[in-house]
Amino acid sequence: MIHIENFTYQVANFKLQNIELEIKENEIFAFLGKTGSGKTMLLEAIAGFYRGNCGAIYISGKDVVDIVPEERKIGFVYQDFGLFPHMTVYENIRYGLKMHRVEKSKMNLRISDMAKLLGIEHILKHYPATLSGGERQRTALARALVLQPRILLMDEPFSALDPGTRSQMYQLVEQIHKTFACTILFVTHNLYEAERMAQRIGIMVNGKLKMVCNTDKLFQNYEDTEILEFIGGYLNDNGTDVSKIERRLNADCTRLQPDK
Amino acid sequence: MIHIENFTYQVANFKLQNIELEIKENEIFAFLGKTGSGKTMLLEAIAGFYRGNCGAIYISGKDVVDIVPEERKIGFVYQDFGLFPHMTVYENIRYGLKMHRVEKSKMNLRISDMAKLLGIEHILKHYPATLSGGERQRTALARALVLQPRILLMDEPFSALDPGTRSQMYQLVEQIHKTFACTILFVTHNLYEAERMAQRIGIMVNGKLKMVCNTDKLFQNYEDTEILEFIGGYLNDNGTDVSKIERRLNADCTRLQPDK
Amino acid sequence: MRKRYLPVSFFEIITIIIASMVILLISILTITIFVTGVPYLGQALHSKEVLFSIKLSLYTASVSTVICTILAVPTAYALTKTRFPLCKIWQTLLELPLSLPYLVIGLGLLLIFSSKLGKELSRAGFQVVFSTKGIIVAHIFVNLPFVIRIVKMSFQEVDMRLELIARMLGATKAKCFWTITLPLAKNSIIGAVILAWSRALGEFGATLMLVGTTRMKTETLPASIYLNMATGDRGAAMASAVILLIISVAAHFLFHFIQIKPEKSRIKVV
Amino acid sequence: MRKRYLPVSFFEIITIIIASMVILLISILTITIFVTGVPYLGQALHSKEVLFSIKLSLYTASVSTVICTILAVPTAYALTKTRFPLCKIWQTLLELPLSLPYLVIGLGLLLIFSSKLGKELSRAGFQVVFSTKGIIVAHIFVNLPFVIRIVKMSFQEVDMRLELIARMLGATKAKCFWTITLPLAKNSIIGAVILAWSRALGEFGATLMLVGTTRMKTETLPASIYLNMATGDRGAAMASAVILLIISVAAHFLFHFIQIKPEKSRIKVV
Amino acid sequence: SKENKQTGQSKELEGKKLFVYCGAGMTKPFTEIAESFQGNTGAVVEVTFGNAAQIISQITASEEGDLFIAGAEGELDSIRDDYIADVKNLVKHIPVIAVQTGNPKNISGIMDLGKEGITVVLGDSDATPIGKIADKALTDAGIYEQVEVAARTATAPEISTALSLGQCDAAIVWKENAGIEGVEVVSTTDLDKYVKIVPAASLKCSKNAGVLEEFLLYLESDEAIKIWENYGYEVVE
Ligand SMILES: Nc1ncnc2c1ncn2[C@@H]1O[C@H](COP(=O)(O)OP(=O)(O)OP(=O)(O)O)[C@@H](O)[C@H]1O
Ligand SMILES: Nc1ncnc2c1ncn2[C@@H]1O[C@H](COP(=O)(O)OP(=O)(O)OP(=O)(O)O)[C@@H](O)[C@H]1O
Ligand code: MOO
Ligand SMILES: [Mg+2]
Ligand SMILES: [Mg+2]
Repeated sequence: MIHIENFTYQVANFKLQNIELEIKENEIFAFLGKTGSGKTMLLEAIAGFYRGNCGAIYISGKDVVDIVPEERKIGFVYQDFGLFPHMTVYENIRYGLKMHRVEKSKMNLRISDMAKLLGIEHILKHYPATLSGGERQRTALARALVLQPRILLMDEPFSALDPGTRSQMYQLVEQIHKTFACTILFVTHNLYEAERMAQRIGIMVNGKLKMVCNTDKLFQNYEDTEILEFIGGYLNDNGTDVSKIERRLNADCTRLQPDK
Repeated sequence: MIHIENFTYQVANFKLQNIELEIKENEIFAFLGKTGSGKTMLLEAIAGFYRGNCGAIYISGKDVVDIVPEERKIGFVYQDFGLFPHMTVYENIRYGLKMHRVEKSKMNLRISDMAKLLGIEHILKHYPATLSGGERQRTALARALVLQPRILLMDEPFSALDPGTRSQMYQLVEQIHKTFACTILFVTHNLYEAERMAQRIGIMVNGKLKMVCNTDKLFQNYEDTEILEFIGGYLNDNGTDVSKIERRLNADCTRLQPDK
Repeated sequence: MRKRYLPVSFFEIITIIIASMVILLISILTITIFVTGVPYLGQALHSKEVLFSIKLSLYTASVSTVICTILAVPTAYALTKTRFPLCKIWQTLLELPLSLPYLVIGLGLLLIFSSKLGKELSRAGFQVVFSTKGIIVAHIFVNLPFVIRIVKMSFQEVDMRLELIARMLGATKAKCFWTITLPLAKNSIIGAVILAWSRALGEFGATLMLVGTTRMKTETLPASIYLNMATGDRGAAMASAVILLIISVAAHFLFHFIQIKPEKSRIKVV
Repeated sequence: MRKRYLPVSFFEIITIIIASMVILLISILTITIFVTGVPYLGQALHSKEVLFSIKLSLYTASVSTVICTILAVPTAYALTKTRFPLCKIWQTLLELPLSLPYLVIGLGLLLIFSSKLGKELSRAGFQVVFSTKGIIVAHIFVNLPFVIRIVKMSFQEVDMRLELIARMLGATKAKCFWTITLPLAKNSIIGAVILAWSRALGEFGATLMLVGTTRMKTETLPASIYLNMATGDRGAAMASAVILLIISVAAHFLFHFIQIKPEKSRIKVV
Repeated sequence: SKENKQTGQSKELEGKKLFVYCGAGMTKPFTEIAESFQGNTGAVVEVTFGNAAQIISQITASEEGDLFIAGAEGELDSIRDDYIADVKNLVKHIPVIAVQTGNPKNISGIMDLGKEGITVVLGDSDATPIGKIADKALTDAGIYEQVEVAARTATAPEISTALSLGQCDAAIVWKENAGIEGVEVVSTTDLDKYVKIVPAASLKCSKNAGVLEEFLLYLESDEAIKIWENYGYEVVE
């Protein structure tokens, strides 16, 4: 489906270096990596925003930069949302549907369904400038998901959400993945999120895709000191697991079950 | 230090309702709450951006909206960073120092120290538009921290960072808190973060400050169903602790210690 | 909400003083014109000639503004958003007429439309010299460089990323233009259009040269003012000027309703 | 980087065609003026009178543009960023002169400066009528409404939140203006200044009325053009017009260096 | 007899057109003349008014039009050879010394213009005939050097506007320009020898010879002369 072939792209001091990756149809793939390691840039490159200095990125065999943007059929959830400031939440979500000439009644149905699933029905008439961080993020998600794209690229798509809302989003994305059979690539800083959603994980270090492995094999290969250091970040500064509290929470209150 | 007295503020359909809170000098306080529950708005209100429909917010005994902004001496890390687009990272950080007429040599020292601590020395000359999400967030942090404000308000200040960088930030903020004795209020979706940093935690639900308690007493009081539901979000959808992986990680590789 | 009385800063006071001064200055000008013109207004409004020139002015200014906008917007788009070659040079070229006296623009147009080509055009039915069409042509040449510049600048300010995002959502370049670029540049464009229309209403030098001032045929309001002044009829001239001012006020209120306010930010600056 | 040849869309082609047409139209105008004027250029540049009027035009246009900017920026600030009362009404009032023929503005000014007050001013040494100062005054009144409008619009576009953030970081209103509002509105303001300067260079109607055209005293380039046209010396007139065009080109290149490009976005639109 | 002639030819001129340039100062009389000719004959007379600079440029650039009614013979100089077929004298164009109403500075003749403290406004000596006349008159009077010229203007009406607003003490203007509020004419014969003639110049580019001929005849008719006289012009003997 997506085939990245020795892709290199340099801008200023930063360089995406010799990226090689093969994403299968219908796969879910997570990128992890330190801040500034080039995750967003790689995702943008896959969306065809950059023409590499060498190498190329193929989608279904075609170099992505040679497809005009409107025909790439890639859904993109931007890290900073990229909402249209002059349109309401409703109009933002409707935008892609309108561009694809979806029939009006069908369109409204899909929008209201999506808004319900994402819990943003009450703000459909608001403008992006008045939204809270999490509301913006969900609007950006809705705008991408409502089109049911073949390929979905999501850049830290749940970072502004509380854990409760977040786990609803996991279910939603999984459901969409199952129903519409799309390929999903996403960036996250949350290991749980990566393991929960993805089949494979890639770790970016300094513009290089240092390691790609199946989610369940993530902790079996530690030769590389850079990866070691990165994974080490998931421990707290005493070297103990950051999730102390969550563990205790789980022990203290097993009676706490979410509503459904 | 900060005294919120029956503060109510309504905008469109949303209402911050009868907020009562007393923050002691030098305290660290964390706000938790579902997305859209009014955390950002409350923080903004404390910074004096809104005059309440009734009630008021006092800082050292003075109604905050009656102090001109430049004299509030509040550091604010905005959820969407609010960097000045026409200034480089360096100039963004320098801005507050310049406004406070800090001596030039001292200024440069403080900026370079801060940049080193936040790991953004290599991008000091870049403009915000070219930064990665985490770099933006750290620039926003640096801009607020470099002034050593009396009161520091931070809105999800570490959300775009990987856990490694994040725990460095914890140490940094703690160090600043210790050295310069400031009062810190911050919003987070991360329970570990809240417990690690804060002495007290407040939970926002639908514009109301539903519960305020000491961090260690967070799991002892569950009468309220709304709080119950919110805390429940920290479990995954099978009702088990979201931190499964982190725990395994800890078990699997105790040899993984961060460098220092 | 309660009113607040934060101290007004020294800086603000200075700007307010300067603003008041400027307002006073310009008020004096308009008031002078009003005072001189109003006594003759009734008489002017009963004159068939004045009524004709009001209609002609409104018609030509509106038509020329529409044409000007229709030409300027695509031109600005081509210069800012497509791979048009030699952009810089064309941009400079387009702005050159801005510094020409309108008289010279009028003379230039007169020369062009009196050339062989112009005479061919005239024979083909597109008569410009000494005809109503000429007024529109003159207005267009006077306003075009100016509208192109403002529209170009507003297009440059539109965030390219939003346009790319729209493209990724399935918008063709054309759709992207209509739904993203244009709406985001809208306020500036409306501003430019109002300015162009106002300028066209008061334009005089170029028109006079290209079409002359034939009564009841090519006599716009400014032309009528000119003739009245030439015959020493200052009152009547100023009455026509007052009519221009009244039209202007009316147009302002009209445009005020069209111009949708920019989306409010969450925060009201203190 | 390799060049790419993505298909150019139909929409783009249309805009490019219209742009080419507009460029052609305006080129014809400037070329006509060039062709008519260039043969007389050498002669013009040797004439003491022409050299005088070049100097006078450059001087008055520059001074008036500076004053205009100094007045317009604070006025626009007061109208958009302070709690100035009755804003809407003042804004309309300030824009009224836009639709007045320059001739009327000139006459209005002549009336004002011939009033008791004006004569007092004149006695106090501030002589406007028939003097070089009058040229500057005329330019200011012609350009002020127009510059205020553009600057006002650019201030309105500046994100209030950034201003508030600057205030929270310790900036007074004044500092905030200099470091945030002004730099962010800079490009529009520079644009307005260029336009005003160009307009001042070519302005004629108001000046004519207020200061006359006394040779070697109040003879600006446009006035010189007019006088030459009256004596049937079209060549000499057009030579002066060519000089205006050359000054304009030079100024464009100069401004081009001042105008710093907007910060690049990460993404280059495909 | 003339009337007969006109009614006789009215059918012939119906639908024919004449295009006339006329100095803006003569707008009122000439509009009336054109209208009455139109009423009499049915020919459409389009008159475009303007100042000298504009009209001369229009004639030379467009090479269109039939007739040019100029403020003075002098205005024809620059186009006489190339564009003018024939010139016919119409009425006198009378220069006068004008002062502020009430004549506060007691100016009684041209010699007073040279006095200390008297400021005058004149037309441009090249671009306007009235300016040329003023220069000549002042030179002839031997006071050209003494006269304090506050300003020169590019068009005739500007001069009397400046005078009426008290921006100078005296001016040399056309008589028809002096009829505005705040201005009065000094009764003196000093400028009599500078009286000019308003010429009607037929243009070589005219394509309406027939109508033009009729119109030139009409300009000499009693009816036309009456109109001129109503506006203060004097007929050439
Ligand atoms: N146009 C540019 N000019 C200069 N530097 C750039 C540009 N674009 C990207 N960079 C740099 O490239 C690096 C990688 O950026 P990228 O946004 O891909 O990081 P990231 O992995 O997404 O980080 P984060 O987790 O913080 O979002 C950053 O250091 C950024 O500053
Ligand atoms: N000006 C406004 N107009 C309309 N609604 C507003 C406005 N300002 C805030 N709101 C609404 O108020 C609610 C609270 O917003 P706030 O930003 O405080 O949420 P939050 O708790 O910070 O959420 P998040 O965690 O998503 O950032 C949101 O639903 C938002 O849409
Ligand atoms: O041609 Mo005139 O009569 O000097 O205005
Ligand atoms: Mg990123
Ligand atoms: Mg928030």
